[in-house]
Amino acid sequence: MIGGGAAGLEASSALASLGFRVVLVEKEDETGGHIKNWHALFPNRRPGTEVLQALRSKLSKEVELFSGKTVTEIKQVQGRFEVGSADGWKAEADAVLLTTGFSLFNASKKEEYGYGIYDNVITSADLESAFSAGKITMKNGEQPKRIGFVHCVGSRDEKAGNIYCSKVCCVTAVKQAIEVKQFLPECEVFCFYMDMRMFGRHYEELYKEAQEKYYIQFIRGRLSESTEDHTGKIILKVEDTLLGKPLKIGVDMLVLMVGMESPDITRKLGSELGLLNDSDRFLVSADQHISANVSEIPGLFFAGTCTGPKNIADTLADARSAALAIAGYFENNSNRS
Amino acid sequence: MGKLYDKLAEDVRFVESLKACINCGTCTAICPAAEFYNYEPRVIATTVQSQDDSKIEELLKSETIWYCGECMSCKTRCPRGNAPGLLIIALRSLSQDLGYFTASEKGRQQLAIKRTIGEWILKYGYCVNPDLLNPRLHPEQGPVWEWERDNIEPVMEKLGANYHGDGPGALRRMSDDDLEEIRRIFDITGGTERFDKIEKFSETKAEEMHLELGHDIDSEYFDYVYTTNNSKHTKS
Amino acid sequence: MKHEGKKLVWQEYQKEIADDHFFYARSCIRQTFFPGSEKVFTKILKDELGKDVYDSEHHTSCTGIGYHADAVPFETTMTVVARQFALMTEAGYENYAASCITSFGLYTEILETWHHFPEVEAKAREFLFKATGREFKIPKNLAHASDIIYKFRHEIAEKAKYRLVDKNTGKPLRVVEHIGCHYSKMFPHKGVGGAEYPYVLTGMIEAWGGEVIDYPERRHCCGFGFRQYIVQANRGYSIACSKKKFDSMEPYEPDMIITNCPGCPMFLDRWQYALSEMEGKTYGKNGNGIPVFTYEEVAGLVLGYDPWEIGLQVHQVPAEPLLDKIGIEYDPGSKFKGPNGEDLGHPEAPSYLKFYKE
Amino acid sequence: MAGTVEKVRFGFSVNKDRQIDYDANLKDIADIVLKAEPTINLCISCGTCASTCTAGQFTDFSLRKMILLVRRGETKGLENEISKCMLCGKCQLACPRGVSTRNLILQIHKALKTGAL
Repeated sequence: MIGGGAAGLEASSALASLGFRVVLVEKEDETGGHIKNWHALFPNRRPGTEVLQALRSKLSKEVELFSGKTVTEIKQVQGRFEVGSADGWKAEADAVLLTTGFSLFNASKKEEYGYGIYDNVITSADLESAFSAGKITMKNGEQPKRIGFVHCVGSRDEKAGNIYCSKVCCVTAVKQAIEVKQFLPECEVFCFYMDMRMFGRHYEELYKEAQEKYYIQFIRGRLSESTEDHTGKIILKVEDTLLGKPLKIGVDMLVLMVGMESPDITRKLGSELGLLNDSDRFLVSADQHISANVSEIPGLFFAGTCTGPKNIADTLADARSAALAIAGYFENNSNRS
Repeated sequence: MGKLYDKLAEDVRFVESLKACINCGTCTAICPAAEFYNYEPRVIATTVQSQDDSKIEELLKSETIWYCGECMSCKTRCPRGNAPGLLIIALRSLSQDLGYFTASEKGRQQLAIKRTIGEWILKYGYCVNPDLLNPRLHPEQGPVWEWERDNIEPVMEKLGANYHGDGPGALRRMSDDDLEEIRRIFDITGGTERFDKIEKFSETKAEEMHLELGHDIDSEYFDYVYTTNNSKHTKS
Repeated sequence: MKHEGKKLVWQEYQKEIADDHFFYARSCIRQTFFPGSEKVFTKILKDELGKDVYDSEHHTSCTGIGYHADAVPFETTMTVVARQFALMTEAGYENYAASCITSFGLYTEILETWHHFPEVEAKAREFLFKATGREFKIPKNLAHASDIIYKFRHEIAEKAKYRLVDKNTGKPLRVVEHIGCHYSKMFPHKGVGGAEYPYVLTGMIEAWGGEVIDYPERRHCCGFGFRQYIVQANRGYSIACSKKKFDSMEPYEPDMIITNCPGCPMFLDRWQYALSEMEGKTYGKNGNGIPVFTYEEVAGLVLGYDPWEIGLQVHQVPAEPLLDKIGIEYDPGSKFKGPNGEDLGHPEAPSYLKFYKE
Repeated sequence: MAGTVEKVRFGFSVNKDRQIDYDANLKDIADIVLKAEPTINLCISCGTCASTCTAGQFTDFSLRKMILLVRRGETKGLENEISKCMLCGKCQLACPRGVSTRNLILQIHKALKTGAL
């Protein structure tokens, strides 16, 4: 297993329970991937740690965990795989599952939004950290009286190099908007969206709750630019497309809903193995519908967001599906020999 | 797909400017014309995208397509790499080709533009020249400009211009050979044809309005298109 | 505001600017309203920096204003531009330096179009040959004149007699930089610093001692809008755009505005006058306006050139308060004098905007 | 400057800005309406109300737009707009989010008439 996030943890425990010996390699010191940085999860705002603990607790001793190892090399040697890390660690395997996940879009690439330039422009990930720290304040230490959320930052945007939808940002924005209101009931919250893609169970209900209980306002228009005025306020320019008029609004804090990207490491490992990247740079499955976890290389499998944006539930289901695919692969191989 | 849409699609500006608009409003949000005219570049893009010829014809005859200032701020921001500002150029070209521009107050102004900037290029080799910027037509240029015009030769000499002189330099007199080359380029590339069409269709309109078209900037129709503003173009 | 963040963006947009041997193309608006700026540009390049600048008598307007006012078709404009390139090629030059931003944007756009549609380039070549018998090479380097001054900003700073600093307090002057829309909004990678935080003027201001103001409507167009100014009936749009910018920059109390586009300084200058007449409103202190300069004029000022030799007297918003703040020596009495000191009278004083006759 | 007399005839005046200046706009009407009919918060601007609206067939009346204009504080001229509604209530039947549209219109009307303006 290359990557100890949600997919890696779930597939490891599933394969171990099927009787396989599993080696799990994680680049960071701890497993958990992005979940460990996420204060609460949509749609029910349960703590991220709760899910993470459940995933970690399922790991049995059949799973050998190597953390702090960044895999830099996967080689095929006589039907087996040799996996190596930068610091010289090596392992051999009969099958490899790539669970390398996603990286967050670098918001400073949307220059006109001012991330890294204007003090009170932050990302959705920064806001999760603020929730974890229990403190939402502006640079000057004061509490914001108005916050704007910008959907589709680095998603559905050719200019940012990503034409695809990252799927989870809309519902994350709604979740975070509600959390802000719970934290700072007096704060006004605005979401700037193009389409509300509430695709999962209870997501639409969450959206309704945001409107009904928390008076969060949704304005249909993509942010064109933000600037800072002489008082430090962030001035936004959007079109209120449902009114057909340009709109200017000042906020104390701007939250950019950063999308998912295929991480560099996936593309590096993938290209060395001769795997295909799609135009969206995520890995290409043998068949998107029928064998989503199977690669073009026998013995090499995919799970989780390395094949495109997914939420946690879908990632975990994908991981278990990958475990079955791997089990099936060994079953077939042993039958043949 | 309609005939007008097909005609637009022949224009390289069109090909460069419209690739599946998603109606996000990024262009309108940043558009100066959307602030100061009843105008939305987003709506232009969706209207053309509909490929509905009756709607496109309406657009070609409308005031709407003449509001854009071609600053191209929209091009920087569009998440689909579109440029409504370039689309406008294609629409305005077609509107003039078909003579639809005289149907709108703002479109009719093309005559004033042709008879100033357009003809000045052929006469002076440049789009503007101090000789042409008459304080009567440009009161906003202020008293300093008036003084400068009254003392144009010594002022230009002091500022290092080669005003009406031979050889290189600012405001030099262009040689007849150079101007002849520019005229030939206009003849061959459709520039002259565009000018002729503007005159021809304006003539029909001027007759209809019982205004004298004349041949220069001192005519009833020129004065009419240059100064008329029905005040319905902006927020009241 | 984090300056470091902007620096990171600037690093993304470095462009190649030729070092010497420029074919210089003049601007319709610049030579009409601020011919002194074009004089300063060639003087700095030739006399201060020892560069070779070729000033062709045969080149013309690129027709850009006509094109963007939709009276000139694209094919015509492309062919006139091709002729400019031919003149450059015939003169033995490869580095094209445009005085005008609209031209620079148009050249960039045309080269881009030719790159993507080679048949369009072929057609332009055919048209040019038919009309003039000329042929051309595509410039090796295309720069706006402000790119070139930017490139040599430190050399200019070394030779400078003055700095953009308040002589009494020693504090940097607060400067608004205004970039012509067609400089990089269409092709961010063709402009120094890109489209969102262009560095071309900021670099000069920083090198010469000033401090740049980042105000909300910084990226807004001055309002020229081609047909929106040319036709009198449309000028309400044009002035409204500039007004929006003035209202937005006013709280920062700017000492001056620097521009790199030929039209913008004229509009930002004249509209302050028109607004003062229409509304009695002035944007500087004590009835003064905010003086507006071309980058060439500012370069000339820091190099110690005489303000009246570079043309500051033809601005409607007087520059004197700024000259005094920097401590620039000048003769108030020769402001409206002719080249040989002859008396040319003086303009009338506006109703509200302060006027310095001598 | 009060009492300024234009001495130069320019032949044009400064165009008015149609950008919604949210911070400058008063939200007094919105505040009243939000309290009086909180289901306004449930609107998702789907346009079902406007498409079913009888008044909308014959005039440019649109409740969908009306709601947004109130929320943005763009209330100039709205009183005339809202009088185009005949209170037939078809929109209330059609709304997928359960917005109490009929009462909402009444409350907007009332607020515009008696509001804090």
